[in-house]
Amino acid sequence: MSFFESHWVLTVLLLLPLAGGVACLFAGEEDAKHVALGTSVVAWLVSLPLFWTFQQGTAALQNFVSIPWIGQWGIGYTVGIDGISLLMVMLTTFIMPMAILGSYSYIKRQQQSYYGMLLILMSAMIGVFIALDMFLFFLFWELMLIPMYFLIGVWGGERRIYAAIKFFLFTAVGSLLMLVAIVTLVYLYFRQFGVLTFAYNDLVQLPITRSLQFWLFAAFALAFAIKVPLFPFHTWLPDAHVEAPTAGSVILAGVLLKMGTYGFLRFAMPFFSYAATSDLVVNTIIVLSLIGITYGAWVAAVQPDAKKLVAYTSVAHLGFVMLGLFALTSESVQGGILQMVNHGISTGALFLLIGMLYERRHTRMIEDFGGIAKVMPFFAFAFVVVALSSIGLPGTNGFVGEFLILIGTFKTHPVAATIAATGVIFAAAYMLPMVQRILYGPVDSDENRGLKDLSLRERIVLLPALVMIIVIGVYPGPFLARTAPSVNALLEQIEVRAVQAPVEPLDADVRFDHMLILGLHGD
Amino acid sequence: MILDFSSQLHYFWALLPEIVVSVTALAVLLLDVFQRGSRGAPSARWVGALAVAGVIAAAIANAWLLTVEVPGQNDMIAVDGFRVATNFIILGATALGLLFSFDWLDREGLRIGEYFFLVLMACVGMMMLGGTRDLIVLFVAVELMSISVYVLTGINRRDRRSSEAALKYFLMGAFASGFLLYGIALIFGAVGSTNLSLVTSEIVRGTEAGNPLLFAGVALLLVGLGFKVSAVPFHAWTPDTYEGAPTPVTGFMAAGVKAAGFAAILRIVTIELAPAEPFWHGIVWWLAMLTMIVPNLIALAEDDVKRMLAYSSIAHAGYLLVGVSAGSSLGRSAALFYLGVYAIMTLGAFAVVYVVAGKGDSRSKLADFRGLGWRRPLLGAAFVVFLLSLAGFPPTGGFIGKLYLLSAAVEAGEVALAITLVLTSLISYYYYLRVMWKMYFEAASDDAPDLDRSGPAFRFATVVAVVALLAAGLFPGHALRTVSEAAEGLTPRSAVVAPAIGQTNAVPPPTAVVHTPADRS
Amino acid sequence: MNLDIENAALILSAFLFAVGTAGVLVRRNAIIVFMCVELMLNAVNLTLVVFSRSLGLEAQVLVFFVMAVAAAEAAVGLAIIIAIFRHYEGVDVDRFNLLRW
Amino acid sequence: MVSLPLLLQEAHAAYEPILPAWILLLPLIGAAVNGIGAFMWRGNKSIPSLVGPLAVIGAFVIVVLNFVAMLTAAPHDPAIVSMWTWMAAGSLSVGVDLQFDQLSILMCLVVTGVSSVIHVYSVGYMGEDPGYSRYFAYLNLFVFFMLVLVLGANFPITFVGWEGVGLCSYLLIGFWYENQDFASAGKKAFVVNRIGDFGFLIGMFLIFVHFGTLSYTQVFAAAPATLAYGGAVVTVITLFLFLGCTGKSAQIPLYVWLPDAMAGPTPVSALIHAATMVTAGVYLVARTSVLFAMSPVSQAVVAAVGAGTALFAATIATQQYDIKKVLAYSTVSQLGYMFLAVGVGAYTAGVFHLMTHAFFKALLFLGSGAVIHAMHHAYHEVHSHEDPNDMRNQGGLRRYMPITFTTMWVGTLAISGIIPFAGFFSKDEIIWYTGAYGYGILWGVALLTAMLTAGYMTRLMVMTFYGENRTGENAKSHLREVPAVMWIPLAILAVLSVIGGWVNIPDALPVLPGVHAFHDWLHPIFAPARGILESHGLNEAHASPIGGGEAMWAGISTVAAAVVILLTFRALIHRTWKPAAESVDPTGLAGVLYNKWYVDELYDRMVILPLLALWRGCWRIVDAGLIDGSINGLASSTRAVGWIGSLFQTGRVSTYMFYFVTGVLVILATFLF
Repeated sequence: MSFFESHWVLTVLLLLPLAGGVACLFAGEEDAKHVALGTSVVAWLVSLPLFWTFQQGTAALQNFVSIPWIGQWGIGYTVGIDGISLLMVMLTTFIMPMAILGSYSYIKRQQQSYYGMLLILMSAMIGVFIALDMFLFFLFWELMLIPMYFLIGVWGGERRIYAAIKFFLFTAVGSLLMLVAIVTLVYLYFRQFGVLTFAYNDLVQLPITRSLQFWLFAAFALAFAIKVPLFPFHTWLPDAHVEAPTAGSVILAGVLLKMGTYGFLRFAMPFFSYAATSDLVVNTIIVLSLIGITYGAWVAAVQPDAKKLVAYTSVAHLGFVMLGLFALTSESVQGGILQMVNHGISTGALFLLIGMLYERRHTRMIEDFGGIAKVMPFFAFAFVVVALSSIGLPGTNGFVGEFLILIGTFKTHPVAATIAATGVIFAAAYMLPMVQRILYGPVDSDENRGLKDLSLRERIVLLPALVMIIVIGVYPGPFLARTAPSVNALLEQIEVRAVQAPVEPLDADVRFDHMLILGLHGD
Repeated sequence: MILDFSSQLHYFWALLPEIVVSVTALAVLLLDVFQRGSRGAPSARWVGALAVAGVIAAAIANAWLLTVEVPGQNDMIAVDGFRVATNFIILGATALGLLFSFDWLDREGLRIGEYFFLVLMACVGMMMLGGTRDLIVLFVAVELMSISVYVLTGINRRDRRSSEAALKYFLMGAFASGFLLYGIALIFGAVGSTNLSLVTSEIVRGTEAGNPLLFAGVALLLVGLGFKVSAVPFHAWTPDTYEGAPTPVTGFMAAGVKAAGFAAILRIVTIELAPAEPFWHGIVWWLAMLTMIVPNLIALAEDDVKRMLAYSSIAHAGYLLVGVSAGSSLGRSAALFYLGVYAIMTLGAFAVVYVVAGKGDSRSKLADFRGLGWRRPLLGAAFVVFLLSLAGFPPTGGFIGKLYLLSAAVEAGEVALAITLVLTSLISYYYYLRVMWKMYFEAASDDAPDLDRSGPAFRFATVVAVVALLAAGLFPGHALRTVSEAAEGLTPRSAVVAPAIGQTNAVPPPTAVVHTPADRS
Repeated sequence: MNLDIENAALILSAFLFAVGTAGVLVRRNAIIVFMCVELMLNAVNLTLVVFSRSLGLEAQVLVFFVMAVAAAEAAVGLAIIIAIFRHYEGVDVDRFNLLRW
Repeated sequence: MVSLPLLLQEAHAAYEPILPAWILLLPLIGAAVNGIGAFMWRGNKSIPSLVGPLAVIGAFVIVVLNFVAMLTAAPHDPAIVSMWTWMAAGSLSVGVDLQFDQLSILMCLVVTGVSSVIHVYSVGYMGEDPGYSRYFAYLNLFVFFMLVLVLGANFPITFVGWEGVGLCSYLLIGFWYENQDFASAGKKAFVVNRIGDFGFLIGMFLIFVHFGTLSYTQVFAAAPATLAYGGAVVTVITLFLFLGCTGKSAQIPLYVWLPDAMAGPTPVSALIHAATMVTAGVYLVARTSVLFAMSPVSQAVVAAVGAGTALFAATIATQQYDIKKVLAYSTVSQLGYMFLAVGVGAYTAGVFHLMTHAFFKALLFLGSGAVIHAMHHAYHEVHSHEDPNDMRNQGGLRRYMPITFTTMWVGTLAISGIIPFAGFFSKDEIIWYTGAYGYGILWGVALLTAMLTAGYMTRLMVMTFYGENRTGENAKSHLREVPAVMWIPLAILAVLSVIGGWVNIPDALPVLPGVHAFHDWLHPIFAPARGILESHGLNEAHASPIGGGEAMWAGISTVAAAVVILLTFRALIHRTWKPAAESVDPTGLAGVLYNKWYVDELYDRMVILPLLALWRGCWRIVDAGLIDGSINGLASSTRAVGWIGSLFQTGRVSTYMFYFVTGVLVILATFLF
């Protein structure tokens, strides 16, 4: 087993999809998808042993590799995983084969580029989750925009260009300001310790003046909040989801959104513990999460477009995750992480299902369907299971996540948790009508009457998601056990560092951060 | 070799790269005349090759400069890492510009020796501009460069737009030269010397503090140089000229002239005039702000890619001015790095534009780029790399460059500039992305003419440019070390590998000359 | 500051420079605009000559360079103006606005 | 398998649950097999017919074994079977634990017993349905979740069953999903239940925050010491839990889904919406009796809501024509009784009524199912699309369906509380304790409701079985008694409806022997709660609010019911109804009752429509208008600024030089100022 504990695994996970992506670009039009599927499955197989070889009971970073890269700036190729990133990486490698196999018949033109982009995107996503160097992280963070931009723009729907640009610019707003904050962090560190470094493990030790923490936190938080997306930064999401090709939506919902929450947990909160645990920030984010939960559900409930409906449910679900993270209890944070995985699986599967309908009928409007259960029983079965998971029925994965989030949040913010719990009502109120209007009722149009039930390939695509929905719902122990030490260590660290955060700059001679704040107000 | 300028010959060695280029230029002109005779036929292909060879030879000479040792510097031309670095950038830009232009010259029937000659002469001017330590040399270099470029702009006499662009550029350029010259005169009047080292020591002595002559001189000098790098509000000529000029010339102008102009600004303002910082900092700060904001906004409204790239090039001047405004050696090295990257990406971008624009340079509207990515996948991919780099997106050199500039701004406490830099970059994303969406998301119109196949020189240059940009984005270590050493103003031999950027404020540069680093703290 | 001969000459040259600038701004004929630029250059020359009285001969060296450069500029400039005259049948700078926006 | 004697030889030793996992696994396996069958062998009816009922009967057998084992074992604490850790994070640790005690085993008996009967019945009832296998999959799954509900040893596990049965209810109500109304009814049930579940969740969270655990035994043991009697905390906890109960057990204000739930197949109505699932709320209150006992306010609320619902639903039931609707409102009403019982502190009485109600209401529903089956068959033969459920289309059926008719009378008498049928004992106990514990008004309500119950049930019997047949001339000839597979279950339930009450006979009644088996059995469960209540002044008055002892009032109520039955019978027996197609809807008070007090319409207007408007507003105004509008506005205004800026690029050199000079002058001016 030590074979898989070795250091090469993460690097292989990073490079393999990249190589596969390049291979796709040069493969034949019809071969590209097989190359892509093969690559993603191999990547998944490579990642799979990580789950078992992962050392439980320790918060230490594992499979850690650090190689100097741009020495002058203290930038290194530093990667490693803890329990949190482990799940995220697993999620990515799990989702990708589904997304690729799900595209087999959906994508009919420029296949090489399509699958190439998907794999490059995969590489970037894995990179985001394993990077432990701020430069490397930012590199992947930005890199992932480009393939997604093309995926939406080239293979998307009617308003794909608007959606692609909107997606790109929204995300870029935040990330550019985050870049400024990263650079500032690096120089703050340099001023205090005389060393230039972008390494996460170094920067996370940096004491930052309380007042400055808020500015820097805001810059990080904006980037992540847009990605999450937190209300009111969410409007890119419905557009991007609706216009993206199925695989794009699956990846957007399944993995990309998690980068925001992951970013909060991994970077924004430990870096700026004082700000992140201050009443101002916690209350603001909790209120925004609550709005996301309720408002997202409300808006979802009145959508005529199935894909858009699901997109809005993401706003609600990610609201739960954010609530969990900022409730700052072990239960809620772990629930939040688990919910990130759950949402990836459930919503990814929902998008796949809607994509399968779209392939058959070329419409996503709910009213165009009806009685599908009669003609597509397996589809109906899968759809109902996934929908139930999405509304958090006990026994499915969605419940475990939401329950932990809510119960943890209730410990620190009972009112917020109570409001959030109304989300369980709204979830039923948006999901079941859609289920009813698509699946139930008489089959009243000829197009629907002739629909074929899911093919073997489509069943294979969905099967892993269905299995995981139940497995996590019934036996989430292995997942929680892996995140627990990391989460507890993280929370402890945040707590300790929040108290230690200096009120004034440590070194009286260095007024650097004062200068920075002054610099914000012009010259 | 030790250059102490005890003998006149030392000046020859010190100017070796410039001399190599000049000689090549003359040789190109003469040989071309002889080879063509009186017929109006195009030049033989080897003429162009000779020009490139001359540039390469100059680059070798330039590399040799790294080995010389200069004990003291009190001369008109600098022999230091900074000059070597800028020379490399300018020579690289010239070589790429030449390689990119071969196809175009053939297409437009303009393969004539004068073209190569003018490019090379402009190159000489640029190189001198990067190495000048004397205001007289500065003036002469600026004019040598400018006059050559005026002619290059109008070289396609049959094209009305080319002529108009040349006239506008010429009139404005001459006008700006007047201000530059007046600034030189006023500085001379204030400190009594045109030698920048002496100017510096005068200022350091403090006698000239608050002197209105000096302030006006520095201001007008900045205006003159600001014109060359098209800083807002002295930029207005740029879009028109860039649009009207033959596209490869535009690329060369955008890359070379700007690089040379910034080389001069960086050397004169942030090194030689560092003690006069209170005089110029405010000006540069505002120039940087305006130059970032204005062109980025206007570019949003452009539907001509060439003109849009012109605005983009103005915007990049703004980013570079952030490095200047930081006034530190970090800012200097950042700007230097960015200049190198900028030269490559902007040349590449304009080169793609002329391929698409077709004969007569007429089809450079956004709509003409529709479907390019699928019609010419490799060209399209190269263009994407150039555009992403211009936008400052990883993993390209443009990203590292912007990060570097950001670092400089943050280190200097210029957070407002840093934030403006990123926000204006954000705006710029839109128009760069728009080109990409035309290229990939929309189908070519049915009447779109076939694009010319690119020649080997063009392909080679494209590959070099793309590889260079990606290398600068992924493995910038070596380049970063080079520019940070260069920005220290170190003489090549005594160069010590700086442990890290940013520490320079603590470590005084080990040169004999007074190079007070612009430490703002 | 006493109004000695140096200052008077400096003020005169500044005035000339301003006149040249104004000429550039208000005139429309390309050749006259260019002549105004020449006037500006010569105003600077005058400045330099004045400074050279007290500050050294470098300035006069510069004057010669300026004259040489101005000559070169004139040559190139007139050629460009001729070229554009062929296209537009005129030299009114405001008519040359094919390139705008 | 372990043989029975072997199991019983350890009598009076500590009780060990026997094959606990199999109780759950058998129905689950059944559900899985039938579920796969729904896809793989759709036409095959024999496998579901075998697997479906056998899975449940098997579970029933194991439950019986356990019951016997428990019966013979020494007194003991609840036996907890831990299977695996479900959720563990921070201080929270929830195990998949099953609790075997007197209450849960009793519930298991009722659930698996009634389920077994109904599964068998379903083989006949659903025999013609194309979704046969799917039906049994759902039904088995329901049994599984119901068992999880009652066996859960902590709140979250109970909640799993709680929502799981809701899911099955949703699936089964919408079983004939091609009918939009049926599908909507399922959705309504789910959503309304979710409102209740919200309360359950919050209650759980509060418990966790105050107790640090969610395990029943730990919470109940710690409750008296942890929470103050009558304090706000325990009141809030119990009220939230009760909100969950009102959803699941269809009490005011969340009862509205249950009548609509009759859209499902009738055996489903019998099993889920009468006998088992809807009593989960009562079970939960009984299970958490310790907490409820600590909050007088909550107790009162439970009792009041129960009594109110009982009366309210009974009034509606008097004017319904759909045979299942009558029974549905009757169920709501009877559930109200149960809440009244647990609300006043008569927990055992509540559970007792839960059990007897399961028998007779399942019987009534299955009987109505038999009627509908016959009617449907008849209409089907003549290709008529009349409503087989409408009692106005029935009448005189006793001639065609004697067994059904007889058993239905048993059920009617049982529900009306006629001695010696099961309902008499349980209902009498509730009414008596309500009065005896001092809830005077509620006592009156309960009595009144009892009489209404007798009335509408008699009306049902008369309209269905007496008088002239109104089915139609052609269809009439196709009416016939249901097959044995359906009437045997009726018979079994009829027997239970008679003798089911005999496990608990009050001492006070003359003639009859006092039997306390039921009370004694549940005593360990409710002793703590009773202890709390009694230590805070709850005392049996041994007399009603207006005098008279238990025997007297039991007599009065049974006589009153009998009188009502007789009077109603007399009044209606000669009345004639027109078939549904020809009749007009009632008006006046009858109309209000017929239209269920217009509560659905009220909810529509006051809640659903405003909410939808709000949601649309959020989408159109806030999302598309405010947020996207301002972002797109920002984008387009940026572009507009760019466009305006581009206008300064006039193409004229003189303009450019003007900018240039302006720039120079501004720079020079900065030095001056």
